[in-house]
Amino acid sequence: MSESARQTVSTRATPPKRGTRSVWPVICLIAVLLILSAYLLLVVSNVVYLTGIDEASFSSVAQLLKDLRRGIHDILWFFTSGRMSSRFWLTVKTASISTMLSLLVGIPAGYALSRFRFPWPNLTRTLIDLPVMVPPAAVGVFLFGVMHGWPVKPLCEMIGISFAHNTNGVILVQFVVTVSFCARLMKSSFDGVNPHFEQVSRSLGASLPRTFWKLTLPLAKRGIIASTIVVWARAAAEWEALMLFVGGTEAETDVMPFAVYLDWNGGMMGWVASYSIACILLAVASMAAVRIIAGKSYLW
Amino acid sequence: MNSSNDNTAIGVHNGRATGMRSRAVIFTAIFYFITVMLMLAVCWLFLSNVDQLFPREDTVRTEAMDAWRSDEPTKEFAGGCWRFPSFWRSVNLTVVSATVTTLIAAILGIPAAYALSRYKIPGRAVIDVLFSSVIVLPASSVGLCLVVMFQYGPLHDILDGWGIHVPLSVPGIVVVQLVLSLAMGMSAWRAAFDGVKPRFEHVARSLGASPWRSFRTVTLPSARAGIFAGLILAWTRAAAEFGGVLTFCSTFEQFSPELFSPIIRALHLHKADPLAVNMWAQIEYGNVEYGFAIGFVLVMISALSVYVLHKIGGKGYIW
Amino acid sequence: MLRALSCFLATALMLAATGCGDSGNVMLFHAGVGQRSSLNEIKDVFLARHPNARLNFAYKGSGYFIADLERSREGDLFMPGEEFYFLQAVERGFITDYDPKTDIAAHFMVVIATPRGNPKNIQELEDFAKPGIRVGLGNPKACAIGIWDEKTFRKAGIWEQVKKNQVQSAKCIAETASAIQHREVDASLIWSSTAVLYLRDIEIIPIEPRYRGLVRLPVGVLKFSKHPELARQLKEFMLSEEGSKIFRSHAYVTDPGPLDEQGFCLDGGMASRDDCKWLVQAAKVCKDENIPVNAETCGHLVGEVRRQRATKRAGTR
Amino acid sequence: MIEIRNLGITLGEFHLHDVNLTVHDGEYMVLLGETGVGKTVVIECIVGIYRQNHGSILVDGQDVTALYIEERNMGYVPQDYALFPNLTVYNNIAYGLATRKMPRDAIAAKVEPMMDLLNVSHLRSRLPLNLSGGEMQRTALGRALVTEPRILLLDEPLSALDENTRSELSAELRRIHDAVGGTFLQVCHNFEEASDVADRIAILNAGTVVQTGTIDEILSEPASPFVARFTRTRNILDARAEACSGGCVLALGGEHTLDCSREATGPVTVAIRPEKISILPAGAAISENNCLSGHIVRTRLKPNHAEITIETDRGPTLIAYTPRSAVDGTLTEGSSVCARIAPGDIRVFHKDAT
Repeated sequence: MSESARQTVSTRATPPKRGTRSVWPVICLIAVLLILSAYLLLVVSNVVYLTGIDEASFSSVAQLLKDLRRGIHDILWFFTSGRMSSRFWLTVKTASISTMLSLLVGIPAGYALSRFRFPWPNLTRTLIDLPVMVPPAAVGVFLFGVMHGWPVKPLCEMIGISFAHNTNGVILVQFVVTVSFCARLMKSSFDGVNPHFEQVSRSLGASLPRTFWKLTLPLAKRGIIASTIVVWARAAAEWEALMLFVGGTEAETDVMPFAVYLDWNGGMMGWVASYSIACILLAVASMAAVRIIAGKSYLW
Repeated sequence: MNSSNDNTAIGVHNGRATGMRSRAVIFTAIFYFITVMLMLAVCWLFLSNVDQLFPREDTVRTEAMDAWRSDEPTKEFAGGCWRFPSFWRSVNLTVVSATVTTLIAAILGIPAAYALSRYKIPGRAVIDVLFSSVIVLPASSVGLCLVVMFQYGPLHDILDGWGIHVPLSVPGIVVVQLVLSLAMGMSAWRAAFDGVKPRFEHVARSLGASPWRSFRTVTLPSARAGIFAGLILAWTRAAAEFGGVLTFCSTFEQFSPELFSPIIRALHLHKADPLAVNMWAQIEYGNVEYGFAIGFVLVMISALSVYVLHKIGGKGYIW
Repeated sequence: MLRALSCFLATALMLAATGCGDSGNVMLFHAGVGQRSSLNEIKDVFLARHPNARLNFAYKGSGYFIADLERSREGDLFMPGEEFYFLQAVERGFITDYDPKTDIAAHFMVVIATPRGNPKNIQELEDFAKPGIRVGLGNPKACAIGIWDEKTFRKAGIWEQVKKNQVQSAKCIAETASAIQHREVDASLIWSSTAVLYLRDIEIIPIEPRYRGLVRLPVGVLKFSKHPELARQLKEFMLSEEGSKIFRSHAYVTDPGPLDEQGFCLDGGMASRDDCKWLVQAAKVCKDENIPVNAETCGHLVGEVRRQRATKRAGTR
Repeated sequence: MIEIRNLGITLGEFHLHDVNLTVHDGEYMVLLGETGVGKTVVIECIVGIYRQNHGSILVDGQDVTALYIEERNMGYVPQDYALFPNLTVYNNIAYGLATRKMPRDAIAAKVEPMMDLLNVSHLRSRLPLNLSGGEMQRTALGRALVTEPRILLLDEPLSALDENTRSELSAELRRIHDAVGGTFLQVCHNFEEASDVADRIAILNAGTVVQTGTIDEILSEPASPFVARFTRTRNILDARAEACSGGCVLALGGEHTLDCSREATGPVTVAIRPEKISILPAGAAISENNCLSGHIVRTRLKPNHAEITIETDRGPTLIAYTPRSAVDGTLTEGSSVCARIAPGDIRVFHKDAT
């Protein structure tokens, strides 16, 4: 054996030809470029549309400059108007409130899901993740059914709260759409904290609640903050369920993504494009913030 | 003396321990309670609407309105939706378009996710942020961007020259669905490839395998669960798409078949709305039971996909 | 960390609490999505006089209302985009005091709309039947324009041919109009009051008088109204001279002249002639920066044109 | 022959500079260094995972720097073996041949003897997930060897194993090397492990190769105090040297002096291997030269020898190894002894050398 092996080594198989360099890496990079350029085209065409520059603008340099100046003026006009800022603040307000409500439920639920045992784990997990995957439009329809059915409707009437066609309804929709998403993200954040820390803390005499407040929460801080931002961004992007459950009232329920749809229906494309750009900026900014705060994390 | 000391020590300890124990029990109980309430609320949201599937006794019916609904009566369970071709056309369109979307997303997204996971691409963090931001982008905004992209500027001129109208068409549905399902799929594929150590590929290549071969024979099988998870996520997102289709494709029931390409006619994709849009449309038409029935179909699709996702243990980045 | 979190949550609860207790004087107005801009102005004027009142809108496609009202039994006023849907509500007993003679707030006029520049050179109804024209139609099950599409083309005797050209089945008037705006279809029928929102981006062609539909827009107080007195005042305001003026400035027709029982013009379009003229004129002025905007060039639509001329992309309120 | 010339690479905080290394055909070379010194990076440069910033890697005189990993034909066994989890043992070993598009029976004809050689034939259809450490290692070896690579690069192949398996497997590695007659370059951080298998050893420190040679050369002539320490020279002492004929005299503190056959002057560092110290009864100091008198402070029995710590009178503490059989009543703790060191067994380094 050793002799034959020795011989095979000396008569080495020729190494693979140099021509076999694969195009695979090139394909991969092309795919990235393709998606990236499509995405940028998507966003840039929106901005260009808002400026109002079209083929006619390229007839002469003077015309182009004139249209550019006009476009910049228009963009400033849209973005500095009270209509924009009121929608923006409405979005910020409703998304913040619903995010906070989501946190109130999501943090304990996330911790419980991460640390406690539940019977029928597959069913439990599916239940928690279901509203994340169900189309928001269906959530809107189902919310319509729940809110107009027994016992919610008589109860609301008794307390004197209305959720139809007003800001409360917006907050409710955003809360319903984001709460399990929030619990999901919080579970991931708490999963990132090694339970050994908690065991050591409790062996040193700290009670479970104290361990949670003083150790687990600070350790999971980055994850929690990042999750909060994502939940906020998701709440601020909600509109399909709004459209099916709340309906649009000026300055009351038309948060920016919804205003995009409403103004779209009113033909006010200038506003549509402006809101849309604002929504994109909001989404990118929140994702960038998350990236800076938390690096990467798993959702599932 | 010694023994009394011991006793107090034990006594104090016991007292503290009981206090701590009760605190721990209360804490645990509260957290359990909140979680169980959340689950019950989810159950309530979906299950309490089962009664919407039954026609209501107190619903006032008028002849004029029922005349409009004549082809889709609502006097039976779930509006009798299963008897209507429009329902099955909807299912067909959703399944076919979501599958086509998922295929395109996979062809584009898997290599892209692999590149982002493995290669040093300048500005990778920025690209990551851009791609993940699609997940929190409102669909209305996406729909508008698509309309502007396809109806204005050079792209429109080129496509118009070829006689292609993307909005208001079946391919338009795929385009809309692609945006979000690509982002969702890539989040899972990124995670899948990040989970496979590059060392496997180095070894494979040191054995003479080309990058493609090492990807195909080593990385891809190892990342199988994640790839499937991404496909499921992408498919479910595509099937659930509503807002984008509404703004970009409007709806196109009742079209004359001559306007469609033979492929689309052969697959019976014309004359239908995607399920999510059809749900809304049926409620607009006043067929509430029918609409809720479609809603339940969508919920069941989602539940199934979430369940399978957990079953195969796929992971996905959210950011 | 703990403190910050509790502060955060406390603020949340406070904000949520303040957001909740305000169902005092809020009225809910179910209105067709096509009436949005005019009703917003009505709301502003009305609320200026009734500072304690508040008014929320639920804009939808007309077909949705019956389903919504059936399930929710909520709301104070009702104004769908067609009398047909209104009569549904009357028939179901949601509105008890409808008087077809007096309760019509305004009329929509059906007009032909084409993309800017009219690339397929649509001039009259018959052009819709030409092969190769991409026609957008409404879905009659969901919205009023769908009903009028069918009525109008049937009267013109070209319904079957037009159906062959259909590429869109819109669920509300706005879908039809924005398809025109973005050149997704070549021609559609839309309301005059919708067309006026798109002056910069579409061409408006009046329909010849015998096929020109004028759509009655009734308004009524719902029987389950929680603020019937206030709602009645708002309805009165909309029916008053002042209300009519606001509607007219949004290109509604307030004086339709004699109509047949289907809603088409009878007098050769004499009464709505001016409305047609100013609509076409306004579309022209809005696109041409060199023409001054005043009552001589745009008639009663001067406000609308001015708003749209402010920016290149329509920024009407 | 694999030659590495002036290889330099910077990876973040980490630098390698001027690494020179020559591996002759059929040689078993071990690259030795402390953890984190960059041994793995050298291996990965040779494999082609990293591209060096400067310098070159020559195979039979031909520069392979521009070649991709798959074109270099280097066998690579990473530390965790990286057995493809989706392939059976047989398919793992056959992988490299399959990529060369060899016919099925030709692959079998190569894989079967290789599996026999490595004693993994009975595992052929098992997946790597449930293999033991040794089985995984042999499979990984087989996978790399069956393609007849120019050189086999082993990255710490034994570090993840327990002590017993390790010594068995190093014998196994040596057996395989001798059986296939290939060229091996192994990386490890343990001198004993290296001495089990290596023909020659290269020692890497502070980003460069500090000494290359056979075990004997390195043991007897360490190039620096670092090498001496690294090769288990337990006695590293400070001293002053004064030149004299045939070498020097070292002053070790107290009244102790030692003759040394190497030339040096001034402050020096002295390295004495523990097994070179012979322990004599206390009185011997007078009759023998190069003797340091003192007493035993500790005696520890090790598997192969006894480690005896001697505190010399007002001088340095020495550690000496003697055969276990030599440990009797006289070598108990506290007893006075003499430590004798032959002049030729003392290595001296200048003070500033490291």
